[in-house]
Amino acid sequence: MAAEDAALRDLYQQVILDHSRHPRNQGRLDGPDCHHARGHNPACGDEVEVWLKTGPQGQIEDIRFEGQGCAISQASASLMTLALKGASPEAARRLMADFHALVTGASAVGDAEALGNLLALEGVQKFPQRIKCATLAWHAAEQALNQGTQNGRSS
Amino acid sequence: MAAEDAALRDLYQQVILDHSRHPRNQGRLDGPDCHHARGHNPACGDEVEVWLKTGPQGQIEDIRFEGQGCAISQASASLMTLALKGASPEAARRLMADFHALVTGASAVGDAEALGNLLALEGVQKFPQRIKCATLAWHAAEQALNQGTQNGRSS
Amino acid sequence: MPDLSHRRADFPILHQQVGGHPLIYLDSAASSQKPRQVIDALVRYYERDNANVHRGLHELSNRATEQFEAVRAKVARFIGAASADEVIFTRGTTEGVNLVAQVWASHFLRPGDVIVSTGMEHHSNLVPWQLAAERCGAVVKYVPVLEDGTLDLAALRALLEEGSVKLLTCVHVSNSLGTINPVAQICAWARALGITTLVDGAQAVGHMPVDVQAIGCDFYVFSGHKICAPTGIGVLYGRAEVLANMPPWHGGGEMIDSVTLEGSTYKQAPARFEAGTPDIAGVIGLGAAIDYLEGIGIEVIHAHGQELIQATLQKLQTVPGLRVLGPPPPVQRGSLAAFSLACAHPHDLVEYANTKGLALRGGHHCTQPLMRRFGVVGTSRASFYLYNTHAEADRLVEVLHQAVKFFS
Amino acid sequence: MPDLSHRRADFPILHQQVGGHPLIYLDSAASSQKPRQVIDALVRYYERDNANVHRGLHELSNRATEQFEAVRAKVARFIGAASADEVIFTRGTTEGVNLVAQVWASHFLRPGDVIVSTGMEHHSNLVPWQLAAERCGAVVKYVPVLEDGTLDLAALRALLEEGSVKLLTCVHVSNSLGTINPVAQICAWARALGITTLVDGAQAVGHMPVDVQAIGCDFYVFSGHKICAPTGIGVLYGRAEVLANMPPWHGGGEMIDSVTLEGSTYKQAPARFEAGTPDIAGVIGLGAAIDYLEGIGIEVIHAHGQELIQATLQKLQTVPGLRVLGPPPPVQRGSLAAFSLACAHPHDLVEYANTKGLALRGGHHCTQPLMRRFGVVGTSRASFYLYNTHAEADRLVEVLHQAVKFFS
Ligand SMILES: Cc1ncc(COP(=O)(O)O)c(C=O)c1O
Ligand SMILES: Cc1ncc(COP(=O)(O)O)c(C=O)c1O
Repeated sequence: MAAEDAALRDLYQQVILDHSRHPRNQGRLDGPDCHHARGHNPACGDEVEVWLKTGPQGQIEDIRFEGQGCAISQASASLMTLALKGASPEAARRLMADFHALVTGASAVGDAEALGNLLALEGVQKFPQRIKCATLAWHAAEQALNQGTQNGRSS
Repeated sequence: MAAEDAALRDLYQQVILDHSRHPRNQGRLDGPDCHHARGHNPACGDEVEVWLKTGPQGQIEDIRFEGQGCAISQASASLMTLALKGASPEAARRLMADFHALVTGASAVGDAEALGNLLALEGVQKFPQRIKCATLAWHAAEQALNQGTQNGRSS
Repeated sequence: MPDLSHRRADFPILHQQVGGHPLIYLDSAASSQKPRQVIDALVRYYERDNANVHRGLHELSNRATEQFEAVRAKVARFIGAASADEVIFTRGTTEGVNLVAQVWASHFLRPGDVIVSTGMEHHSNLVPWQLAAERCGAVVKYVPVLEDGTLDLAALRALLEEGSVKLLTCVHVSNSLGTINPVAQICAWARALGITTLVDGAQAVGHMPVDVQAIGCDFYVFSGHKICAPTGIGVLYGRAEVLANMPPWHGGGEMIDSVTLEGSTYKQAPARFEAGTPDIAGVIGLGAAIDYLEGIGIEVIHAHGQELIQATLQKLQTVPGLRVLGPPPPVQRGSLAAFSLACAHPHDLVEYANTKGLALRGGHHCTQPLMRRFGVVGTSRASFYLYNTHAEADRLVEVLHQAVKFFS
Repeated sequence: MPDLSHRRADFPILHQQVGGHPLIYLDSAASSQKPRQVIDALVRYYERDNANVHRGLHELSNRATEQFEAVRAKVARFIGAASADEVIFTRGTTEGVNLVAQVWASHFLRPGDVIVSTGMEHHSNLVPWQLAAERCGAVVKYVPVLEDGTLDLAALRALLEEGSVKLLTCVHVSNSLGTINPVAQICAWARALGITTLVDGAQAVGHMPVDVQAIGCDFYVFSGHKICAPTGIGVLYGRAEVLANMPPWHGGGEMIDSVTLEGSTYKQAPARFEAGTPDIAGVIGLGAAIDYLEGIGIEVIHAHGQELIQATLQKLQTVPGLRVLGPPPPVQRGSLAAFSLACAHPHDLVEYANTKGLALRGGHHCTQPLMRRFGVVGTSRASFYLYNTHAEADRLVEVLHQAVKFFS
């Protein structure tokens, strides 16, 4: 395998191609305690919408997404829904911060284990232009969560 | 004398320095058959105004100018008044065309003798940026003459 | 077909490796590469002649001014303008459109007036008119794009004849479809109805012969950076009669006649619309670029581009799940093709191609409404210029086949 | 005094003869010369990295974008901005002023509002406000210039306190007088009254340390071509809070968030104000110029300019009939001197000097009202930069003596 294929395989790991082809938790949520936000990347026009239902303690009871985008953004959204489902607001915010650290390489990941399959997105670090793709759904989820817990932006 | 001084002496011949220091026919004209126009060089802000009194056959009975400017524009205006005084409209227009030919070098001068002392301004040819200075008063005179003879622009 | 492959030696940037492969630059519609001759002209200017223009009397300033104004005359000749005074230097197409959309529109548009535009405009020839319409209370109406990527000319005529239309704006060659619009015909219709016209020539100039008088438009805009010239320089052509009735745009040095604290008077075009120190070196570079292109011959460049794109369109048909936007072969089109691939998003495809040394562009190409019209979020685009070869086109098709395998 | 003479080797253009004499370039206030390092940066960019920015995913586009945005951060640091998002790239000072005079003024000025300007502004910071005032029904009032070339600060305060003042605009260093205005003090007065401020730093940046936060202005503008950078590039600094409330300017690529035929939404600053392909190479060159200047040290350049101009002012006193405008020595001033000579009009003097190899500028220097204030049609101006020497200043004085003989 040529060197560039190795780099490509790093970016497009099998789990990513799988999730981009068969995204999990697509769709919308409706009803009380359902929160919704939209992520938009003006550079390419891609859009992801996230719906999120919070429980009495603010935990994420259900989460869905819709939208179009590249393999990275679709896989990231799909894997995100799996990782966030059931998480408490605190755990969700920790995961969001860790995911950001993972794809930007800007800081150390706190709890790599919690990221699980999301670790497959580490390859994005070597493709800085793609960080926006990987984080598109996450920004929407964060906004929706903030609406759900009504405590402003987590950082 | 160094080469650049020769070029300078070509541009600033004694007659030019003389007329720039002591311009002839400065002042204004007033009354019927008096026509007035203004020349302006936006690059340097210099301005020359020309007054011209025409006789029954349209001949230039008197001509005066006012304004500020460089040695070239002042001398040119002063020498112009001397050359144009008494000229018929046709002779005046021929002189204007010849003067233009002289300083631009764009075409041949028809009647060099008629230009007389104005020939001292031939050096301007080698300083294209100064053509506007040399012709400033002439454009005003042409306009004023056109008003006097009311036959539009001569070319 | 004209063989221009020896010209590749003029472009230093092409001779490099990207990701271990020879660079294949297929993004000239976004910005072209620069030949040695243009780079040298910039260096020569800065090393020998650099000074501010118009305001000086010293040697360097005279030299700079002379070269600067000579390019204005050269541009006029290059695009068939009647006079150098009809050539206004801008930063590029976008600035040219905005100048007209601000100055002309503010002066001539009244509430209820109509601007006719098309569904295939670049954002740079779309958003300025939306902003102008908002300011003036005018309305923008759009000519639909047909399935084959051409304009609905019957609808265009009907729109023009509805009345109240003051301006028609239209792209000459679409940067997403490749469509070459019949701008001379369109401008003739508009002219007969007294409608002012602007043509966006960003993808036409330097690729095919352009004659603004033959087109019969009032305004024509293009960018230098797309035709081998430096970044930061472009041209707005304006017909003399139209420019003569336009108030000034920016205030500042160069454009004034006389200034007092109480008020000021202004020069005529082109100076009137060129306030401040211009991009002098950019203008010099534009002149060198025009010399370079004319040295090859615009007709030759055009023929080369036609051959290359038509051959490429044929080959692209072999790629499974690939759909090309725009007129089907053998209709003449700009030397570019935007396409979507069933199995891969443009971002992924461009990323993939990049690891093979290919520079493609992916996204909406600043034509979001057009993408929506064709039901895609974006496309990948390959665009050619004089330095591209058939071998490069073949390699593109090969890499697309590989990508299909990778992503399916 | 810092000896910078070894830096002359960096400027290829300086090593030539004009009219049989070594060129002495004394026109840097109009446009500076470019060091090898800046020219090389341009060549390197075009030979290795050239591509359109922001819209690409391929290697060249990524490189170009990265370098382009790195310069934005560099400029922010260079002028003490709080964030790179406060740096908007323009063609130059003139475009920066016009952007504010169009966008900010159209949005915030109401009939009867007052703009306070001064009697020593460059046309580029004067005419745009006259045009804006005309459009908005506002009034421009001018702070008088005192006989010593300084602003009448008492009159300025009084004007500010008259009420209805919405904007104050003021040059940092006058290009005709050399006067260094106390802009931090002036902006503090304005800020206390809720008045928005713009400072024209065309003659300040690159000559002396500039810190926009220390000055406390809302807008600050300058041109790259005056500080060793290429032509065609400049900067508008805008304080984040002020930019956040401004509507867009030009429409087009890069500045949009999303576009539909019905209407569009826009990005935040700086992208919001940078429609279309920017002068990418110009930005790269600006970055190289800042590196070059900081490599020497702005403090060092400032000290060198001060020494040179003060020494020159002393020597100019020996020339019969010569009158220098602006603050008398030893008051600090920009490293330039505009003067009139009783026996020779500026045109004649500049022409004369040119035959001796000296590049001076003659005329109104785009400050016609100021010329009128001092009762002159124009002046001749010598302006220095880091590459000028005491020997050159001496030669200037010598040539002036000769000119007096020639023209008297
Ligand atoms: C058709 C068309 N119009 C306008 C533009 C805008 O040109 P620029 O970004 O050089 O201003 C482009 C290129 O991006 C284009 O292809
Ligand atoms: C004080 C001042 N302001 C504005 C300008 C205009 O700058 P530019 O022509 O680069 O836009 C200049 C220089 O000409 C200047 O000296």
